[in-house]
Amino acid sequence: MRWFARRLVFYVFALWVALTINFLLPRMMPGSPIDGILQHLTPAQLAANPGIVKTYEALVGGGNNSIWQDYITYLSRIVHLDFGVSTSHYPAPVSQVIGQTLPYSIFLVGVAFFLSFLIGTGIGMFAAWRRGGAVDNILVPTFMALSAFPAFFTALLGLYFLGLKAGWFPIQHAYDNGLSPGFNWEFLSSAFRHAQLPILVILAAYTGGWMLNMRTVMINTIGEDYVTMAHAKGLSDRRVMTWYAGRNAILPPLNGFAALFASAVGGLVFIEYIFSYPGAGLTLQQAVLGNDYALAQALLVVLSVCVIVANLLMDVLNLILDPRLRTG
Amino acid sequence: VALAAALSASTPAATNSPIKFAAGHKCLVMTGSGDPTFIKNFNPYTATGLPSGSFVQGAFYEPLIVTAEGGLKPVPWLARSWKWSNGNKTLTLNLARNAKWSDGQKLTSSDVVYSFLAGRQDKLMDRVGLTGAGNEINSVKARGRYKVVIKLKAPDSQFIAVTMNRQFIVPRHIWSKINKVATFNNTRPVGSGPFSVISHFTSQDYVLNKNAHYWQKGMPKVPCLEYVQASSNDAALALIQSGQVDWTHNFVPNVEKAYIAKDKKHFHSFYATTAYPISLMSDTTKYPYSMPAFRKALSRAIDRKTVSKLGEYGYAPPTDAIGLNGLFPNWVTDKKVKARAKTMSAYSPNAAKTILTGAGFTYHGSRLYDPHGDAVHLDIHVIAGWSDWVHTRRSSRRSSGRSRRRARRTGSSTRTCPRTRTSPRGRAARRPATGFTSPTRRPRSCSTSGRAR
Amino acid sequence: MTAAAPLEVQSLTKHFPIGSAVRRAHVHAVDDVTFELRPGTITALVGESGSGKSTVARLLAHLDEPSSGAVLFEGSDVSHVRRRRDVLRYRSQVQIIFQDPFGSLNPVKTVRHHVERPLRIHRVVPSNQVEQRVHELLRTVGLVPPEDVAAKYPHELSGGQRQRVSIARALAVEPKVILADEPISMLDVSIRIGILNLMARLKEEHGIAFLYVTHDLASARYVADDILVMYAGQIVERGPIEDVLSEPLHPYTRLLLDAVPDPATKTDAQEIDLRKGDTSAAVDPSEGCRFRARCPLAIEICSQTTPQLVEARPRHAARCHVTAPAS
Amino acid sequence: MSQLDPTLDPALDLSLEAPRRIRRGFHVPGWLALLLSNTKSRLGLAMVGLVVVVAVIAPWISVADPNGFSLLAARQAPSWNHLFGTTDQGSDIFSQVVIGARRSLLLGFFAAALATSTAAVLGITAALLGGLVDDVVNVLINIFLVIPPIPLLVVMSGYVQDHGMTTMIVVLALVLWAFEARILRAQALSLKSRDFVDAARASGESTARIVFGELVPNMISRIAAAFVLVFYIALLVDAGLEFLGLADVSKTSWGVTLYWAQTNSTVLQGEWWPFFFPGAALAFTVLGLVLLLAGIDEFTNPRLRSEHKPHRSRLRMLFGGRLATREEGVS
Amino acid sequence: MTILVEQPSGSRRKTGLLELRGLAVEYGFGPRPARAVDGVDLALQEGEVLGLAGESGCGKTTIANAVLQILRPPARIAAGSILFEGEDILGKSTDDLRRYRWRNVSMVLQSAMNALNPVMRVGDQFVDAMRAHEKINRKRALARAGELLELVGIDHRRVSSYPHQLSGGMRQRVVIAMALSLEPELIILDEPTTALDVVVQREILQQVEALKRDFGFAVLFITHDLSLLLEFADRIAIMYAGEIVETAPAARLAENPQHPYTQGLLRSFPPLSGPLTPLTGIPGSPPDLRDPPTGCRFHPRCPHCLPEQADLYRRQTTERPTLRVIEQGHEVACHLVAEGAE
Ligand SMILES: Nc1ncnc2c1ncn2[C@@H]1O[C@H](COP(=O)(O)OP(=O)(O)OP(=O)(O)O)[C@@H](O)[C@H]1O
Ligand SMILES: Nc1ncnc2c1ncn2[C@@H]1O[C@H](COP(=O)(O)OP(=O)(O)OP(=O)(O)O)[C@@H](O)[C@H]1O
Ligand SMILES: [Mg+2]
Ligand SMILES: [Mg+2]
Repeated sequence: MRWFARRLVFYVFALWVALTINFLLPRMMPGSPIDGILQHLTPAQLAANPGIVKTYEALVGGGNNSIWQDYITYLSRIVHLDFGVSTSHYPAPVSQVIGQTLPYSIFLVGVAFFLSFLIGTGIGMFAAWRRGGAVDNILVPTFMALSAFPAFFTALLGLYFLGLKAGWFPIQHAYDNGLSPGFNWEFLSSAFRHAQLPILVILAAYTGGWMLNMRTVMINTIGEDYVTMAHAKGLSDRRVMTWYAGRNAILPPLNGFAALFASAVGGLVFIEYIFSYPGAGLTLQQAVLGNDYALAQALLVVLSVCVIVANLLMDVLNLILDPRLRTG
Repeated sequence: VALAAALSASTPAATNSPIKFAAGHKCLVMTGSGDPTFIKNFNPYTATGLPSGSFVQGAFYEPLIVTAEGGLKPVPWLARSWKWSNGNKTLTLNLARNAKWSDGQKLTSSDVVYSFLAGRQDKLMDRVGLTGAGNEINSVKARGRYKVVIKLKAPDSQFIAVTMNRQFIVPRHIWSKINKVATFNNTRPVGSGPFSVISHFTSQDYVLNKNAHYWQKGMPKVPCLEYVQASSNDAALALIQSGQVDWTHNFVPNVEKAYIAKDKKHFHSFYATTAYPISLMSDTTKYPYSMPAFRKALSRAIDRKTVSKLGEYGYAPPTDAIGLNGLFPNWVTDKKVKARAKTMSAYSPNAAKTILTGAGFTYHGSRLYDPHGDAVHLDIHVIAGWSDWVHTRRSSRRSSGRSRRRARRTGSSTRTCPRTRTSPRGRAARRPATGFTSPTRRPRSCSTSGRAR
Repeated sequence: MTAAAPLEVQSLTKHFPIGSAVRRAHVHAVDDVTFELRPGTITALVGESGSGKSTVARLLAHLDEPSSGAVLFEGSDVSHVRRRRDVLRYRSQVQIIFQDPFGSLNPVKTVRHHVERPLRIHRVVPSNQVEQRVHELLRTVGLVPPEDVAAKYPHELSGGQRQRVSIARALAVEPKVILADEPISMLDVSIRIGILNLMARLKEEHGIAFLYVTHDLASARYVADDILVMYAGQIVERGPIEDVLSEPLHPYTRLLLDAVPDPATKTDAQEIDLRKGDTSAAVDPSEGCRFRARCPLAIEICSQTTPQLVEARPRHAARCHVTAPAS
Repeated sequence: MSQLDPTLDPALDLSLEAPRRIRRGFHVPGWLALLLSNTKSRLGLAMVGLVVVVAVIAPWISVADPNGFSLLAARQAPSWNHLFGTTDQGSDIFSQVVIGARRSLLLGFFAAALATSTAAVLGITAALLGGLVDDVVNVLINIFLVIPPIPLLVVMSGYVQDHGMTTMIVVLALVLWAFEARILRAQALSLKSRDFVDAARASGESTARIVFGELVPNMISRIAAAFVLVFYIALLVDAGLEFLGLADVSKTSWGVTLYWAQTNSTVLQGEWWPFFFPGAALAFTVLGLVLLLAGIDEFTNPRLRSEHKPHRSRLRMLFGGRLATREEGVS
Repeated sequence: MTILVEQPSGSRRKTGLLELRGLAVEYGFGPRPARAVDGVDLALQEGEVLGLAGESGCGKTTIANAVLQILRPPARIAAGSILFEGEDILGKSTDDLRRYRWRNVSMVLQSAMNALNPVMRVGDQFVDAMRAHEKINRKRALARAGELLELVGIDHRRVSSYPHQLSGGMRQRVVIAMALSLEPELIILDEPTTALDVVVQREILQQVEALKRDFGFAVLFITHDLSLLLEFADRIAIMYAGEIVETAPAARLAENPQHPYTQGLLRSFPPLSGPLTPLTGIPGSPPDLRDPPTGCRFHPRCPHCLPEQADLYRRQTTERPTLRVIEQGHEVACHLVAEGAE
């Protein structure tokens, strides 16, 4: 448990650093983004939101306050989830825009990443178990090649061939027009249908990573004495593969989760953009192109938080899977 | 405006008749391009983008008189007739007597007066410059239930075409009770327009149903409007290609092949050549743009034909140097001026060279140096995602061939100088002209508008 | 040969913190250890795993810093010297050989590199003679022909050869003291004797003082003159090796001796009483004998006061209330 | 976008870094010989080599101006005149792709070089010094791993006005160094516990010499792996940013060609070539690098090697019989 | 895995519990595989403790793995047969093999410290082994695991511990208990104590002896510590470079070693008591098994292989010596000995 407590402390610290980086980022860059932001608002709009300039100044700098004052304001505003007003969604506050888009991204990346993890580790495990077998010789190179494809290229190919030419999948939006989000079958099935193609692309892009990871570790694990011992005990192959080799081999890839998940969150920007999927990634891209700095920065914070939370979940999973962490 | 290199303008709109897809579409389905996901806000005063931008303003709130772009005749709307008097300083408007708000109340002159003077209640509601320094309105008064009299401080030829076009009428009984307009989201709008009920709203589409109380008989002809979010031109094209969307007003590259060819019978497009031309605006206070010779040379160095073909897929013809003949074909009457406008827009690198060297510019090899001896750079900033614009920049890039130029993506805001923003149509107004700016400083004088896509 | 010990260790102590900042505990890896290494003598340091043998060697090699106590090199305390020049001077006199012949040589460097680096660092010989000196050293440790061996990479050598390279490296600086941390425990049985013989020869020929860390009593008896027995960070017995092995004073030494398989004394009924090992004896130890939990002779006083090293016989001391009581 | 983040398991056996030899006395760095003896890395090397060659000879096989436009030649499908077809503007895509290879390779290379050297110095020194330095570096690394790099880059590129190559290299290296530092630090930590580091210390080597003279040579393959990793991540990320329009879209590069393809809705117009060729070129290069990495991985971890007998004869043909083999080396 | 079986010619001799005939195991493919085990004949009677000693890399573990049929590529059995109770296990089906493992022969791996699955409770690993072979419910299996642990001197409550919560010696004992769980006829102990302290080693060996007395299993005891074997084994086989060079009862081997290699090994262990004489060990190092010396594999290191004795030298360097019985139960493969016996 001490291990877990240490992780928690680290995450809080990491969050703080991420916030600070986020705070410093616009201040380190040349130019003054505050002008960019203010130019998006009419004088009337500005007049209508007297506090807004302060929020923006705390966010990106450019005011007359000292950097420390800004920093305090910035942190206290973020604690209250006040990221200012989105200029591209005026007059909606940034938090509302994020609240509206983030669930889709979480859904997309959650499902896709979970699947890619299952499939990737499954294939990796099996390929290592049967070195030189069909899975090892066909699926492994295939997924490896697929993951070498830039995600946006795979997405374009998917859009062109599977979406447009074959017409198998809807090619944009998160659900059919005319439906309202809610927990009903019609909406959920539609949402799933719209997510299919993006999910396939994420699968193509990320399964290979898990797979190679798992395969490598599994090959090492198979050489471990406890696996030899399990064989010697006369256990069935399946049992040895899953409970002796697999259970142990899955731990290192889980620990590499952070980097992979963070990069998958990044991949969302491309995939959502190409499939016009109204998630955080697309919103981020549009916010940056539209100089909606407040929104862009808030999204960066929120995505970092997502990665941290995902890491935390993985740590819990790790804790469940690895007794050494629990009692060590 | 010294230099108006007319490139091309406005929006080629794709339409397909509702017939074919009537089965699938109950509503007329429309889309724009580069819309961010929708946020439920139907407050016309805080509107910058959809859904409460000009499109929805029109659906719920109507002006008194509508003047279309391109110098066309004003069309009576809520005001069925009007009369200037007192040396064109007094405007008397007669309102439609059957107009009603969608909650069933009558639309009367008090609503109109309220709308004009609402800026006094909240600055945000000022559509006519009432609270600004240049206020030209003396008074707005109701005379009876259906007559409104507006007194101006001085005659203004653009008052109907521009100011009136901007002023929509809102129900007094609703808005006068709003404390803080800025934070009012108006989620159940009460308006006089043809559509009044938001029957469906999500971040990616919404549906507006007919106003049962609409005052114009038999209108609107479609039962409902559905507006679908499209995050880019590309997304919009995909939507219209597949027939999911009936109408859009964004740029479609190569529309013949990309759209019409898919269903020649039902898919159509038009390009409003009567709109304001795309033009290069220079900040004439900045050297070397302050030199007429330099601007002249620039104009001659641009191959407008090619720009039109490549940048705009030939939708919009090249214009002359004045650039108003699409918009106001009859404005220029002097034959000599016409001829000169033509020459000045004729592509001729040699002529450009001559002009430049005549004005003290020099060439070292293929590089151009200004009279001060500095190398000339042109920074051209374009808006990412506005594909036609970006193209235009690209294809014009090489035509004068001698100066090294760098192009940058910018957001819509920074380096653009919109000089033409009076169009009532959303798209044109949101589309700032590309400005040539000096390499060093960006013009502070010009304001900005619009957003990137 | 002078009897002055080049290296003297006085009350050397090393504590390692373990656990978190909240529940901090200390392993008393080395606790109040005093001994000296004399020229031309091999001193064996034996003890069970984790008793602190390597830590002693590392402290002496100036790889770790002691928590307290002193390492006197030719009379001056060197345990805390920091200046690079001083450290270098010390290193040129005291060298260490590690247990793992695979790990102690850099796999990407040739034998020549390993042997010539100390020569160059300490400028033992002018640089034009380095090559020649390398060959001499290799010959000294029995690696012939030196020209061939010098160009080889560690993976091209057998374990025994690698250990000889390590010794050659240690010898390069012409040290007065060599600390050998289990130099043969990872070697094949058939080549261990060769290394031991080499150590014995170097001791004779160069008058080097060896610290021979091992857990193999038989090999210790074979080469060493003196022996130190460690248990849980403390020296529990000390003396000339024949004396200690033939008449051990401390019960732990006896236990060790009994446990070693010795074909010469094989008796079928040699069942010995083995109590459960108390592995945490060195973690924040309380007052009292650290061996008491396993000791067959333990009496009351053993859990009350820590016994001191007492010379019960000439030069033969033990830390036990029962067999070597303080007079 | 590191879709592939191969397990660089620090616990792997490193003793195999030992140099192989070619003939007597002539040493080839072990990793190069191994690189050539591994099927995957050989294929990868060949693929990357091809791209490099194309990039080098690009000016001679492309038209003068890859962005030149022509009304007559716009939107042409691939043909003998235009191998990869033309864009909406009539630019020759083949030329754009071959010229674009230059930018991609240069950028990837320098970003990787910068990131790798930062990571190597920080990671290895931290591991070796331990204590507070190590804690700080470690926390720093982990924090960089927690902030998703692409969103960070996207936001940064919103602020950065100058999207020149140098800026991009620095920015990419800044964001990506942690990937490598994590690997290298772990590696150095495991190496540090090896006795030879202590042995070097005991014989009086300075810290700097231990890092660069003893540790780094042992980590060459790891460093190479990390380098390759960042190389292709940088390629992908840079092309991605360009594709999103967050870069200088007047340059010639794969990402920019893709950007124009996307902006001009070529996909929807049924024109596959403007996005296919640059995308394929990118995928080809990345695949080559991935294979190279897999090869490096395989020879660093002997267990990963497939147990086929080496096709030595064919190799001989390829490399003129000068390939080092183990047997020749051990005398 | 390809299994090449060379049927032993001749009539079936009466076999003991386990008999290896001409066993050869190769590692790697291609033209020069390493023959880690080359033509090994070895027999083990019921209840016997057979020691197998030899330098590192001479093929001891490979033999053990071959007996249990848990060799993995690139290892393959190139020749020979392995008879267990007279039945060749090389021809067995996968299922039969599975049943044979652990029920008939169990094994304590060389690095038993790492032989336990780190993420499974100790008890569950017992249960796994038991349930793979017999119908027994989990509770009863756990109870039995507890009893077995008590047998090796570990608290039965430790069934719910994870391996990392046990010390090295405890883990070793857990594995030994596990090896006993199905009461097999033969237990292979592959260097069960190498990584342990002498005291712990002694403890474990005593326990094994006691258990052997109670259960009556046979032991194949593998080690490179000859002094240990002399004390512990009934009979000892000495291996060198993939071959058995000498087998003899323990006592006899200690007194009268015949093979120069055995003699050298015995000379490598300094005594703990008695007079100290300078020892020599064995000069040189073991050969590369991919390219073993011709003739007698030991000849490059053999003190009796001298070019001066030309005739003998020629035979030593070209002709492979075979195991010959020189006395009841004492076999040696050496040209010198053959010479002497004739
Ligand atoms: N760097 C360290 N941090 C914490 N504890 C340590 C460290 N080094 C050694 N110890 C502890 O100090 C004690 C003594 O260790 P040391 O390595 O000196 O034993 P040893 O007698 O050499 O054992 P072995 O025979 O296994 O080599 C052990 O309990 C060990 O766990
Ligand atoms: N997986 C493998 N691949 C190739 N060669 C191997 C493999 N495993 C073992 N060998 C070789 O087979 C030979 C015999 O190995 P084995 O493990 O049986 O030796 P051993 O006698 O048990 O040695 P040790 O005392 O070190 O355990 C060695 O030379 C070794 O190099
Ligand atoms: Mg030690
Ligand atoms: Mg073995």
